[in-house]
Amino acid sequence: MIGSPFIQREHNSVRLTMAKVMAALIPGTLAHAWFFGPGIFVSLLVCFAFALLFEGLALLMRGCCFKDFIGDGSVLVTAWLFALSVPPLAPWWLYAVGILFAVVVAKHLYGGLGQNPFNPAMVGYAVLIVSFPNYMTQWPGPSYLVMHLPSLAEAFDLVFAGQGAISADAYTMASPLDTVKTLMRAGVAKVDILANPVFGRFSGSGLEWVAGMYLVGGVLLIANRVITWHVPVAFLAAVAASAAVLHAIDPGNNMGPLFHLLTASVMLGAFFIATDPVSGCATPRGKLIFGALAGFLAIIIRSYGGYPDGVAFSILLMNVAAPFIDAYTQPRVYGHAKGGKVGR
Amino acid sequence: MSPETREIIVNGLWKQNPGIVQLLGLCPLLAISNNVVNALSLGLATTLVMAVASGSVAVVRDYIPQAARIPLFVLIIAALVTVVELLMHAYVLALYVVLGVFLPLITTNCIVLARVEAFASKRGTLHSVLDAVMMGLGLTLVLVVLGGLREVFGKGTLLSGLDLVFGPVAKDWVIQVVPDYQGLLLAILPPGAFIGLGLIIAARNWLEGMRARRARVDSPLGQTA
Amino acid sequence: MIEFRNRILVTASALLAFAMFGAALLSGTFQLTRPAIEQSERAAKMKLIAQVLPPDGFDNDLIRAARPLPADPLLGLRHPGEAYLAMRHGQPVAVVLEAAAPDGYSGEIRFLVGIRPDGTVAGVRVTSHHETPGLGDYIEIGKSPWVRVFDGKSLADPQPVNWKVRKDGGLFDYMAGATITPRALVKAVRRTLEYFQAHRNELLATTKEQP
Amino acid sequence: MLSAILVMAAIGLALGVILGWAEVRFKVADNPLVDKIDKILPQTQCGQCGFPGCRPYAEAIARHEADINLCPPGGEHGIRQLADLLGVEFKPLGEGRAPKPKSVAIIDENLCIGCTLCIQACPVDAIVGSSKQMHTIVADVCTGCELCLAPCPVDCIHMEVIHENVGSWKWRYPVFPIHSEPAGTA
Amino acid sequence: MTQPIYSFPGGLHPADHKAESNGRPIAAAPLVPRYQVPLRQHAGQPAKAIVHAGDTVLRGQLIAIPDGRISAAVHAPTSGRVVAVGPHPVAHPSGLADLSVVIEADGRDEAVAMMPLAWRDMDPAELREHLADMGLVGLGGAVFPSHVKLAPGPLAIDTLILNGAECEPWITCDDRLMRERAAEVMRGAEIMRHLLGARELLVGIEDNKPEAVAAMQAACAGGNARVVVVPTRYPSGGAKQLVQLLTGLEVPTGKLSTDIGIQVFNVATAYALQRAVELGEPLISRIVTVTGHVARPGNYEVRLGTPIAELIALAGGELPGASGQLIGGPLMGFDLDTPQAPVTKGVNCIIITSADLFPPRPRAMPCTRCGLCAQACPVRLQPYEMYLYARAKDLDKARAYNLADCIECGCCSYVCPSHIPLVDYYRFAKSELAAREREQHAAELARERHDFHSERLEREKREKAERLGRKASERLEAGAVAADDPEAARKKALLEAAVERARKAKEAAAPPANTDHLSPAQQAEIEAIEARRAQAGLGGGSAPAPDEQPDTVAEKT
Repeated sequence: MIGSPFIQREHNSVRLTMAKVMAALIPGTLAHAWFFGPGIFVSLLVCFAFALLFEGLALLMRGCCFKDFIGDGSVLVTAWLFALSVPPLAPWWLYAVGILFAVVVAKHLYGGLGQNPFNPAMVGYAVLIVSFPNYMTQWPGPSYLVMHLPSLAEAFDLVFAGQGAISADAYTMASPLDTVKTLMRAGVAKVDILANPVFGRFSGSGLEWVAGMYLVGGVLLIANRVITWHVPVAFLAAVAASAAVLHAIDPGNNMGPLFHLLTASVMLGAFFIATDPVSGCATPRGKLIFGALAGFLAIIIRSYGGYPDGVAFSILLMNVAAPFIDAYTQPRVYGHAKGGKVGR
Repeated sequence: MSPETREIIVNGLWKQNPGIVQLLGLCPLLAISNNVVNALSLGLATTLVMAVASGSVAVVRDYIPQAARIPLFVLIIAALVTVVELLMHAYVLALYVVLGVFLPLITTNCIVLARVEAFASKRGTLHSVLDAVMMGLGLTLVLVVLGGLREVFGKGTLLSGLDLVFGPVAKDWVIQVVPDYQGLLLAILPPGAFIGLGLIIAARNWLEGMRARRARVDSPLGQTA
Repeated sequence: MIEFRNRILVTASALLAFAMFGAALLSGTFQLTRPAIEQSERAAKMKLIAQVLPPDGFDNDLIRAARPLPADPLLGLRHPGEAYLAMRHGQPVAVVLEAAAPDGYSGEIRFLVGIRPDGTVAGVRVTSHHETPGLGDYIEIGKSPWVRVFDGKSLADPQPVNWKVRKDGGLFDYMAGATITPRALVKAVRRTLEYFQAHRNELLATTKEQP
Repeated sequence: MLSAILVMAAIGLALGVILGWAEVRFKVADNPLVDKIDKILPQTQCGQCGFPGCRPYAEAIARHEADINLCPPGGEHGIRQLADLLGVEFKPLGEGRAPKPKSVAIIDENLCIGCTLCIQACPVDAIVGSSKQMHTIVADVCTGCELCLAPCPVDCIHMEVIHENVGSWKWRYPVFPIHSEPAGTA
Repeated sequence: MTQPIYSFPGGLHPADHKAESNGRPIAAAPLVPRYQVPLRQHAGQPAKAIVHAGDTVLRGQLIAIPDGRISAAVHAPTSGRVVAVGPHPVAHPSGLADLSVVIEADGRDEAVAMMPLAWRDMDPAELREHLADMGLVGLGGAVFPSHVKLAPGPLAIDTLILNGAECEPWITCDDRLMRERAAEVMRGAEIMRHLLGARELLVGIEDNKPEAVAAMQAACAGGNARVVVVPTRYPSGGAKQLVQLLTGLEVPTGKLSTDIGIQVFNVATAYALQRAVELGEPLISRIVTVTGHVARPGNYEVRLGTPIAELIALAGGELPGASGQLIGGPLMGFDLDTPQAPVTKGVNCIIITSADLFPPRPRAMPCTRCGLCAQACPVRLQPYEMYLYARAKDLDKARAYNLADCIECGCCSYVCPSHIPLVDYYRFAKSELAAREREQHAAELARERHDFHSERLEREKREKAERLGRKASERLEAGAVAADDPEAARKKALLEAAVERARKAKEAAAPPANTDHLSPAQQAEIEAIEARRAQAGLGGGSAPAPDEQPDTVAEKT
């Protein structure tokens, strides 16, 4: 028997929330396609297909509510975020391995929807960058900088038939973060590095627009009350502050805050990944701490770590700490003392 | 086989498996399981130390004063480990280099001390040796499975590095499981050890759970739970 | 009080006895295995050095022929290393130098270079590095044969301007991904050759071995 | 070689003296664990565990002589608490022990002959009455241990299960009504 | 009129559905032939019936007296004959029957003599004495006995708050009451102020009831009470939330509002108090909203004990497609098991449900910790954490997340996108914890009694031993003076006495049975009998079949 309340908020479901998140991802995805070619649609499609396949298989194996869960949309959000995090035009099996780890290992082995301690998309990304770093660093360059950006049909070929048809050199470029990391290690002066055409006005050429579109989508999410402002604001503020401090200490070897803020992964992380309620913090103060530490770690890993980007690792690291932070940031409950006004 | 003997064997290999049930000795388990050969070598070295340590403790157990129990056990184990280390250094140098610090670390492997303390110091010599060997083999089993998994997924081979034990002849014994394999590097790297061990533990729990469920359905009280 | 003293005595003597027995056991094993350990250590080192030597072989005791190598910046060494001179029929066939590339992606890459008297490389083997797995670790011979690109190269072939990775306009191939690692190694091998050129005579001097 | 043995011997001797002294000096005597265990037990004093009362059972558990799953009135929750306290694995109630519904003893007042045997048997003095007088059970204090049933010569005592009423009713663990799915997806 | 300057966190704005029932004036319900008056209509101990089947009663006659301090009297709703005192269906979430007095109305509706009180001239203590037997309880839903709340606590009451917020959707009984009988309500409130000695009197009303606000403001005009209009937001009508809204203060956890000098009463309680004091009429009726999927939704003044089915009929009956009834509002009420249950003091609203008005809750999905529940919680709890532990039956953990502070308002369940019935888990955990506490208490009691019992046995044994020992030594002193060593002799005597005692105890423990000390012949005969019995299928003699029981008993005695 189920008791009161006997009414529920209308138009309110997990599926709807997921749909809103996906809607907010559209601007960023379109911007990505505009600058880096339609390859992103192919990888997105491939990721969706594998995600639904693995989700379905996992649900069937677990023997629980296949019909209820297959349509909840959570796996599509995971697949979408994953597809935006990995280079498009990589071989299909790369996406399969990433999605396998994201959906089966990171999500269903821990109990499925709502039970995963780590953000599944980021687990998939981390597995790939650690296992196949060479594929994961081959990003297509902006259309106006590379020789030939594959069309939709060529993208299909690349993903499914391998790289025979068109040479990777024709469309790939070192990503801005990669360039920064490699050249700075090699001792090239910062001015010379920034002369590289992959840099735009503030950050990566083209990528700064994608980042901006993620920002637009994220603001829409906040306006729609799908997420609260705490995590993104804390995350971005911490990224800016940490980058500013490092830049102030050693301007020759560190990029400024604006460069870091306007990288696509920072914006995607701030609004779509660090805000994942399942694996993040839930108390208001906890969200602030979570976001701030994740942003700080992202910059630290970017600057001193072995891989060019650190957003995924920083968020995964903070995922581990989230329950702990939550436990220590419980809001003061009505009628409980401690700073609050209780009684006369 | 007496029921007691059988229980010791089952406990060591499955029920109380040190690697995936008691979760003891994880440090070498995780560090040295990146391929089958390393895993097997460390597992057997540990088993050897365990057998001799348990046996000798069981022999002298009546003469060990209560307060000096742990220091004495550690003394015996440390001495044995050092002997094994010296021997390996002398005769299988390549393996000795690969196993590195984890060889002397057998001394601090909890499972060795745990079996000495929990079993050998209270039971007869033969049973103690059997228990130690079974526990050691249980650990070796987990190590080999984990090493095999990591090697196959990480490199697509099995038994690579066999030449470290048997000399260059053994280079041809390496089994290429998947030809032209890309290599899931994660499996070879340290995180792969954790994920692999987790999966093995999960698999064991799943098996046990299935067995328990089947037992429950068979019992008259079935279906209620 | 008697009881008290007895307890202490029993504990202490048990520990004493076991400690003495253990120490004796270890000392004995140590004495027994020492020659075997020394021998296998030497064999292992020989095996590594032999990899960078010309295949036609040598007939002297390399380890005993080792001579100190200063921490020269050209070699990239932070501490003095060693050079091994291989000879056949009293003639030097190659010299093996320890060297390091200090500017790898994640720190120092140490390697051995075998150089023939004519200045060509007989072989390069990386002995230790910290490069990112999957990106920079193909310099290990166990992971990839890439490091063989140095075989037969010398300061004259290719020309010094071409002692670079392809990306920087040189002749050396590299594998997809980061270029820092091969770049560092190419540079370091070239410098080692320069060092050899500068110190050729002393390195190849077949001074009679000390009695 | 000799030096190695001597060094080890000296260390062994020194440590041995320290250990022996510490053993005598820091002996732990009392066992506060018994109280903690006793606090978890339901105090029905029914003896179903095979010990004459809750405290003796607690002492046996503390001495590792008795298992933690022998107390039916304590139920699963009790075993769980004991397992937590002692840091051991939870195990279901022992063989042949099943928790009974909570009940209270009732004396059939027409049959009672006033022999006082049940009064002596009751571990919590829940039965009032005196020789040759009819006895009554104070229901509020009765723990339902059934120890009074056996001694009664006329079998005038029976157990009555305490049923739930509006006052003692508990909200149930939520069970979802199945709207959409017919079967097979439980 | 100053606006409230305070607020509480969280809360909801559900569709209020007040218009359905607040358009019509309160209608008096006619008499029905049969009334069932439950003895438990209030918080605390049920009342004790003082009438029996066959008694005749008059309207307002006391039929059950309070049992203990936290309890309330029950009165006959009309004149008639008591036909039964026994379990009857009641409006309770459990659906269990409860002890009720069933009265068959005689239709004359004769009343007992009622005594109006000139309260302004009376001492509060004296007035309270009169009130104790009037059966007054809080009519907002908590049904806590009013005479307890009207007694002064350790702290002087500074502020008296009249709760007219009525924040739950659908319910309009307080709205109509304030519109139509504002003066009486305010007079009741004045009596309360008199009893409590409160300085300030505030009336909190939500701003979706402008007519009620106007009426109450008119009734307050000239007096020193103040109507405070609060924004419409559920659950502003929760006592603690209203206190927070009007004063900005929080009631400390585990304490009452009186601990901070504030007392809160529902407007309907004030009205009932006014009737009890100024008319001398005990609580025998109340205003009930009947609304939802029913022909004529509205408010009815109903005698307590009226079967709910009769009341629904009065409101024109259920419309086709009705699926059940809710008691109370949709957020905190409960599903009624049977409309045969009567209206009681706590029943403020009956909602006839239909699938359109109350669509079934969709299947629950797993919690995604989205945090909407925490944002909606008016007491700033973390509902998803409590749910997690309550669901896992880890009640101690759930308690550590302040489960006890949950007011079960239902906001979290309302907003949950996973449609998890969160409050059900809390209710389960809370009642389980309460039961556990009761058990713990019983165990403490049993331990004490057992310790005492053991000690008594010990003492008796010791005293007996001493007695025997004394006797032995007396004998010793009298008889064997010549013994060499009196100490040894005494010890020996004690020993003998102890052995004797043990022998006796053994005998006492194993009373001689008629099967002891038998001759071989007798033994053989018994065995033959046993064999015959076994053949007859009666089983071994040691386990007599039940029908043999009397025989065995006879043998023993």
